[in-house]
Amino acid sequence: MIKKIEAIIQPFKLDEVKEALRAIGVDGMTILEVRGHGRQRGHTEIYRGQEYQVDLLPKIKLEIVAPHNRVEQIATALIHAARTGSIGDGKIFVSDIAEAIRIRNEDRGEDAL
Amino acid sequence: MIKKIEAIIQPFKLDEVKEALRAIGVDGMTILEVRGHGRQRGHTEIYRGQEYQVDLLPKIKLEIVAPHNRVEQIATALIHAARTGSIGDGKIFVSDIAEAIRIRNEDRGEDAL
Amino acid sequence: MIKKIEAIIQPFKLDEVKEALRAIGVDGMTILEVRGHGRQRGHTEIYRGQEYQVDLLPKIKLEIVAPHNRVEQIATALIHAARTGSIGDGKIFVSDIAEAIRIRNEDRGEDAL
Amino acid sequence: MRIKRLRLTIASVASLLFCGLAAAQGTSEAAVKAAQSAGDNAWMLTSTALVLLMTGPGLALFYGGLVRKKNVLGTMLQSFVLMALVTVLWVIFGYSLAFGEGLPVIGNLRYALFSGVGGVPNPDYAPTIPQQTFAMFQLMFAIITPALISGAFAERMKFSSMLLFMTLWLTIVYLPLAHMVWGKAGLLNAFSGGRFPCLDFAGGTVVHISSGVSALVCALYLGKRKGYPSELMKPHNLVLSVIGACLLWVGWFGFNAGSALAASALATSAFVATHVAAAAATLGWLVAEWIMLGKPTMLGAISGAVAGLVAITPASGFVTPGPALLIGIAAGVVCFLMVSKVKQRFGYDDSLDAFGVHGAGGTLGAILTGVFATNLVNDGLKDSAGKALPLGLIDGNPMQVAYQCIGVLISWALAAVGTIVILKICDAVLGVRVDPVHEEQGLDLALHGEEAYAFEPERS
Amino acid sequence: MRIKRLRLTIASVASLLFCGLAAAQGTSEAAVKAAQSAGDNAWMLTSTALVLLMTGPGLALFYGGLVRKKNVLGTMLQSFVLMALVTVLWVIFGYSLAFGEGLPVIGNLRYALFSGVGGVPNPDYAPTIPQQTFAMFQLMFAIITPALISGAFAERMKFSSMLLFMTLWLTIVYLPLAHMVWGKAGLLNAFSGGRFPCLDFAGGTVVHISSGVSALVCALYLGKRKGYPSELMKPHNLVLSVIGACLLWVGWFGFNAGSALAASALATSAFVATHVAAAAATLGWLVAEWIMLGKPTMLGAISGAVAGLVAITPASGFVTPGPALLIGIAAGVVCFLMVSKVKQRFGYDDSLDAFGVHGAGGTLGAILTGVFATNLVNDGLKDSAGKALPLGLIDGNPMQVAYQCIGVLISWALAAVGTIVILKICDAVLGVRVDPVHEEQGLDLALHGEEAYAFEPERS
Amino acid sequence: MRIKRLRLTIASVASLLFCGLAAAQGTSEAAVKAAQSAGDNAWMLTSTALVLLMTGPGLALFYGGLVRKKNVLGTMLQSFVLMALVTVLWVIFGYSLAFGEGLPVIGNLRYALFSGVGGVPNPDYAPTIPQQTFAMFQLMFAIITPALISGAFAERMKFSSMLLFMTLWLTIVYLPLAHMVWGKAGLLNAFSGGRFPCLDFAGGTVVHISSGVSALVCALYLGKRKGYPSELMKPHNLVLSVIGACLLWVGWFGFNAGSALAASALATSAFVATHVAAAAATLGWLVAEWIMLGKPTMLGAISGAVAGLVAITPASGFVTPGPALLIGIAAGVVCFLMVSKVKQRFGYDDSLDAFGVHGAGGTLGAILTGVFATNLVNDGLKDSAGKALPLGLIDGNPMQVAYQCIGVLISWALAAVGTIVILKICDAVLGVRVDPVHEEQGLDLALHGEEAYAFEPERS
Ligand SMILES: Nc1ncnc2c1ncn2[C@@H]1O[C@H](COP(=O)(O)OP(=O)(O)O)[C@@H](O)[C@H]1O
Ligand SMILES: Nc1ncnc2c1ncn2[C@@H]1O[C@H](COP(=O)(O)OP(=O)(O)O)[C@@H](O)[C@H]1O
Ligand SMILES: Nc1ncnc2c1ncn2[C@@H]1O[C@H](COP(=O)(O)OP(=O)(O)O)[C@@H](O)[C@H]1O
Repeated sequence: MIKKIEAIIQPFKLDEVKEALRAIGVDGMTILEVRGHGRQRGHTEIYRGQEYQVDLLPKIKLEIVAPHNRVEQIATALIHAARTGSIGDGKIFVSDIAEAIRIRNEDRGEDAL
Repeated sequence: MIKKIEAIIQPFKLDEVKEALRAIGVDGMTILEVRGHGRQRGHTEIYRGQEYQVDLLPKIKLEIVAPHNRVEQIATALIHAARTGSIGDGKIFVSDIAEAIRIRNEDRGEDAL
Repeated sequence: MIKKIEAIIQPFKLDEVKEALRAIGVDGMTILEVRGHGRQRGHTEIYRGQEYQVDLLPKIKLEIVAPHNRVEQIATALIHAARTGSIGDGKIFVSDIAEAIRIRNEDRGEDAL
Repeated sequence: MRIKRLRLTIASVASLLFCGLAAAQGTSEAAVKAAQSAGDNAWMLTSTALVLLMTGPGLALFYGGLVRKKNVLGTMLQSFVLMALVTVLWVIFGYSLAFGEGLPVIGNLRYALFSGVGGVPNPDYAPTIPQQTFAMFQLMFAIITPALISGAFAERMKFSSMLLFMTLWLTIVYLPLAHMVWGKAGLLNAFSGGRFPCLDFAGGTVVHISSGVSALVCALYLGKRKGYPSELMKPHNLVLSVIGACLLWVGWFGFNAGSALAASALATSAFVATHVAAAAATLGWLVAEWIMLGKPTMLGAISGAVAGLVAITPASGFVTPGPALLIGIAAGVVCFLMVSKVKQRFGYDDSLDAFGVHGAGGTLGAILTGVFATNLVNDGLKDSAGKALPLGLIDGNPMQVAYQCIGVLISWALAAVGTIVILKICDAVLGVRVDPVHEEQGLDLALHGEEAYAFEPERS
Repeated sequence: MRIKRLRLTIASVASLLFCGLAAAQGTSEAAVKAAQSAGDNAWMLTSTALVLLMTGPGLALFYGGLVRKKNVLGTMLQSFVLMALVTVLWVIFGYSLAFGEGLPVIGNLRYALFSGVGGVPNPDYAPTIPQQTFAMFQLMFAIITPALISGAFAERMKFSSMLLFMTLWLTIVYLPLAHMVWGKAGLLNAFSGGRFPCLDFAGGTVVHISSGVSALVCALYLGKRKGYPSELMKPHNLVLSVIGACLLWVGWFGFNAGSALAASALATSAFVATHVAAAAATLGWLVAEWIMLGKPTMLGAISGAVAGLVAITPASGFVTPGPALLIGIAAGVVCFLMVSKVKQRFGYDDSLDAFGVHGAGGTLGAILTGVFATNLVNDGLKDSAGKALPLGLIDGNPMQVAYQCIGVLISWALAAVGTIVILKICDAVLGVRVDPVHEEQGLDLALHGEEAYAFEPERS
Repeated sequence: MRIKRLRLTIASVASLLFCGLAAAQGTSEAAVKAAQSAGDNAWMLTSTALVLLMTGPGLALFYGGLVRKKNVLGTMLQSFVLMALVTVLWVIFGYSLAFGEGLPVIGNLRYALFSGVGGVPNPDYAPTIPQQTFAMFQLMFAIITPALISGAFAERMKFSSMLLFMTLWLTIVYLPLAHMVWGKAGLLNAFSGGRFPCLDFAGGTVVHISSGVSALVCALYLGKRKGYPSELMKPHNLVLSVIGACLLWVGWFGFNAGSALAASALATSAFVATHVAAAAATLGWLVAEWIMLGKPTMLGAISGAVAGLVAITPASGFVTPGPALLIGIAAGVVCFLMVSKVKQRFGYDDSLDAFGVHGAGGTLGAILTGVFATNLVNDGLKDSAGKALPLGLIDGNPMQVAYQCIGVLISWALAAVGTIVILKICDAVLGVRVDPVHEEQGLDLALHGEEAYAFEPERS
């Protein structure tokens, strides 16, 4: 069975996370720039003498599709690399993938990853 | 059981939708800038005396992971806040999440949301 | 049953892919600009006399929600339009959608697509 | 007999010498005039180019960076199209109504279509440069002034209506005011026997009060932008605004020092005052921010610079560096309070702070000019004995402050009344405000069918 | 005896006075010359700087904003590198071949390596300024002209090949044409006894027709960009193009008014014509668009301004404001039709409309110069009696239109033939078109290993 | 008796003529002086504006484009605020300490608060223009020099600390050096009997070595940016840097040609040398890159141009075009090696290469000035008999190279020692480096509460 791991992390943790994943042999991933909204208070900006609270914070979303038996290992690596311990570190969501295909050669299933 | 709600909405509805969700106590969400293609005719642009139909329209995609028992409530709130009644209002897609983890403290499941 | 097809493709293939999908009557889709990391070696950039390997490559991600009976057809169309035969062509991931709603009129299920 | 011949000899020699002398003088005097004209014309052509640079790209960038992404082209086009529209109006009748002799409040049409405006200097205004140079220099002022107003109704005014508004505003507000303050025998022209002798070297009243006050009226008449103030509408690209501000600063040397209409020591003096005031105002605004908000901002720095440049404009040709410094600091602090406190307090949507900076700064500067103007810098006003008259309060001429206030009041009144009338006309004819759907979509797409920044998936 | 002494006295006094007078005249004349030179040199150095500003950043931004994101650096570098390349070629042989006396069609090498080009004026061209000033001013023309061509082959030409192309083009097309039109005893030089006396004040033929026609040839020879016209290739950042257009407008004052080679009334007159034509053309293009498409665009406004500036270039030193207005309007409308209708009709990929604007506008302006030129503005051509000769049709000299057409034809022919030959050479030696993969990837990464805008995940 | 009357007649006629002559001469001489002043002042005011343009927006853009997105405003503000801060310091005491007579190493306070600095020329420096013009022109140099340093500590220095640093640096490093090299009776002033007669026309030592060397010290003292060099920190927007480089190039005409302090043939000569060197250096850097990396880059082209402009600065008023070309090529290649090899080798984080370009280029130029300076270009140094003295090695004055080296050493020493002392003070008082969290977050948000580019979901 194949799983999709979606991780929302702090942007400045991207390099460390990539490192950690490479370390455990995970190379394939897709990265998205997103905006997050949650417990974390945004920073304040100043405009024309007023202070504003920004409630959409830049985050990075990683999508990694992997065999289910690797999920825990990947999650652990992600958590350790991405954690600062303070609010806003982000989340990991795991879901099922019914099918995976490599466009180049139509490999399917785990071979496609 | 945990669900993921993906909603594609009109960009200018973002603030209203955020409000509506906050109103029902939904705070955590991830926001993406996307381009949509569908029934809605794009606007026309002019370049060098020619008119062009733009077929990729800016949209906002919201991802909200929530307990399944809140999904209907969230969907309803979304629909009411995001609707203008005209083509292009967008869609809501619901899918299953197998696991959720909070990076900061490794809370799992619904606690992680 | 409804499925979600996520396809990561080369950006310059976007137009061809859109064409191919329109050809088989698939109009609704959502497009994201993403960065990909995988087997494909990135291009090299020069800065201050040094060469750097870029390991995050621009990619386009397509999300198409469709009835399961159309998935194979869509995947095939995608593959043929997106393939160049060289590393980096991308992947297709298929997953289940539990519910789909059209915001405009609250159509549900396949009617919403 | 011999003696006679002798006398003749002497006479002839003498006359001969006189002729030679006279001739020589003749030629050299013409040549000297030409050389003087070359030097002054060189500076004035440069100044004219610098003042155009203030509008395009200067102001277009300053304003363009402050609006939201969806309105940047519509905003820049407002400045750009005025470079075209005002030029044509100026040649046809504008210059003449402003600078043709006529009534104290408006000029006549003797220069319509630039007839009689050629290479020969007009001694009433600039005796050493071609009148055409003077006319072009003044044109650039007539371009930027209405463009400044556009900051107040940014992101929500119809383009067509804007064109009509500006045409009427130039005719009804700008030209009369320019004539009163700078025109021959103008009502407020201190140097041409005006009834109320005001000092306005480079346009505190004509340019900044007129545009700033009209801006406020526009902001009030058009109403707030959809979502203001609940939604934060912050600058989409401050880098553009910084470029714009820098070009405004540099261009302002042409604006103020060019107003000496010659490459003279007075031009240099105005240059110094301008630069010093801009610098002081920048620091003034930054410090005020730093104290009140804990952080100095880039937007504050550039806004401060502009505020200082605005305030020194009427004074630039009359004050020494010290007072220029004071005027600058005052402008920086006052304008900061205007845009950060007063605007919030009254809640009008002066979107890009055209009133807060130009209206307030211009008024402040006009009055302080009456305080600090001195004939040590500018001895243009002489008594019958040719002695330079005292100018401002510190020169021992307290009345000047009163005259300055009169000038300010007349400018405020003309701008306010004129603008409200014009807005009502435009509203009746074309409607002034874009339809809400268009406002939502953005002016660029809705009115011009364009996007400033193309969506183009990146590729490697 | 006494009388003798008396005579002596008279004589001595007289001579004494003569000397004094002479001496005095001597000094003062030299001093006046120096003063005249200072004024003119001040303006010409400023103009030279302004014309360089037109290429960098002006044209680089105008073109850079119009291309797709992946090609912006490659496009800007084409303009920038020409600032370097042409300068070196100009010093070595360019200036000499253009302005050294020689044959009617090409100069000689007397000024090679700037030998004999120093602080002393060259009376054949500019009697009041250092010849080096003249040589630098002309250099800036030689820089922007080839840079204009690059708009036609944007996004698809090899950088190496571009360098070779430009080196040859400067030598084979630009220098001969510049010599014919402006060089001493040039074939088309109306002011130096040319066989076909053409009027081209600032480069309608030399700069705009030559670059515009060569641009068309390049567009045809290189072929369309991959995906053109099916794919919409719209400007990736119009704000950059607006900045560029404004700097072109401002810089053009140096280009046209500077072509008076002195800070004279003629310079002012050219300044006026230039500005008025730019304004009129902006309105002309906008109105045409508005009527035909229902919307006025920002790209239309800036394109119109450039079209007007192009068309007035040859006429700027010969026409009064009225005709300048007409030329501007005509240019705005004609060039709009060229880029929106004619180009589509024939389907060539003149990517940034170098031909549509410079080729068409330059030709239009060159011919209209023959119609509207008048000795009221420019009395440079005199008959034996020193009376100013009629210039254009409206002066009662219909022949001039014919001469203008001859000049246009020669320019078109030289540009077309020269360019095709050069392209064949470049193609044979280096190949002119980038490999399709590189075109897909974009010139920035493929040829220069750079991206204009870094991907950098935002962080808070 | 009659004879007597005759004598009288003669006398009277004579005297009469003398008076006439004298008077005439009198007036015309004053008029000629005025005309000369107009021409020179026109150029110097323009040059002053051009040099300000170099800092804002020139340098602000050049540096702003090279940093990461999160630091662009903080970086631009450093340049912008110096336009304000230095101006105020300059008026209060800066100009006086630099140009007031005094000791060989520092000026006195006679001109403090600009007292005695007015419209009258200061014959010690610029006999034909108002002293205020000279003071403003020099001010613009005092603004850009510290601004150049900021390239070395970009993205990591506290704003408050930067202000203190710059205030002290101007006082302790810049003013003494400027006085030594350009001040009356300065230690290194070749034209005013300096102990070590150095040639520095426009600031190779005063501006570029001082800023470049101080930059290196800052880079070493502050240490590397978090993540350097492992993380690639590439320019976030090279288009901005290209605009900046072009404006630097154009502004440099004011910088170098303006240093002739008149619109003279010398100004033109400096203009030529400046432009030629910039062009040659651009090609030099591009070719070096092309050979060593296989690709010419946009960043390389603009860096090369700046390197050439830096290196020619001290030589610009002393060399002919040929040597200017050589200096340019040398600068392009040397600076390329500095930033691509030397920096990597030693691993210091001179973030925007202020040392690699200004320190290295300035030193190279200062020494080569001693080689190529010639009295054919500049005859300012005369012997008792009024014969122009030989200047550089090629003039047969080998000693000059030695003097240049002395000047270079003194500049290096003063800059290095002064900067280290100042840094220690700033560190003790305020701390120089931002807290790591702020560095991570970016200066724009952390120090100024702003983002350059707003996040704004696009809408259609
Ligand atoms: N329920 C949710 N659904 C989707 N994304 C979420 C949800 N909750 C949080 N996120 C994402 O995770 C990021 C971090 O969450 P936040 O509550 O701020 O801190 P923490 O992860 O420490 O609880 C948010 O910015 C948002 O992008
Ligand atoms: N089948 C689909 N799969 C994924 N996204 C879709 C699909 N259909 C529509 N969308 C998204 O929803 C947006 C709105 O859909 P559209 O058909 O234009 O209007 P409506 O939602 O009113 O039917 C589209 O722009 C696209 O982003
Ligand atoms: N395991 C994965 N999970 C998510 N995305 C992936 C994964 N592997 C590859 N991708 C995406 O697919 C793109 C292409 O993959 P790559 O390995 O480079 O070539 P190929 O698809 O030919 O194997 C990557 O750039 C990345 O965006």
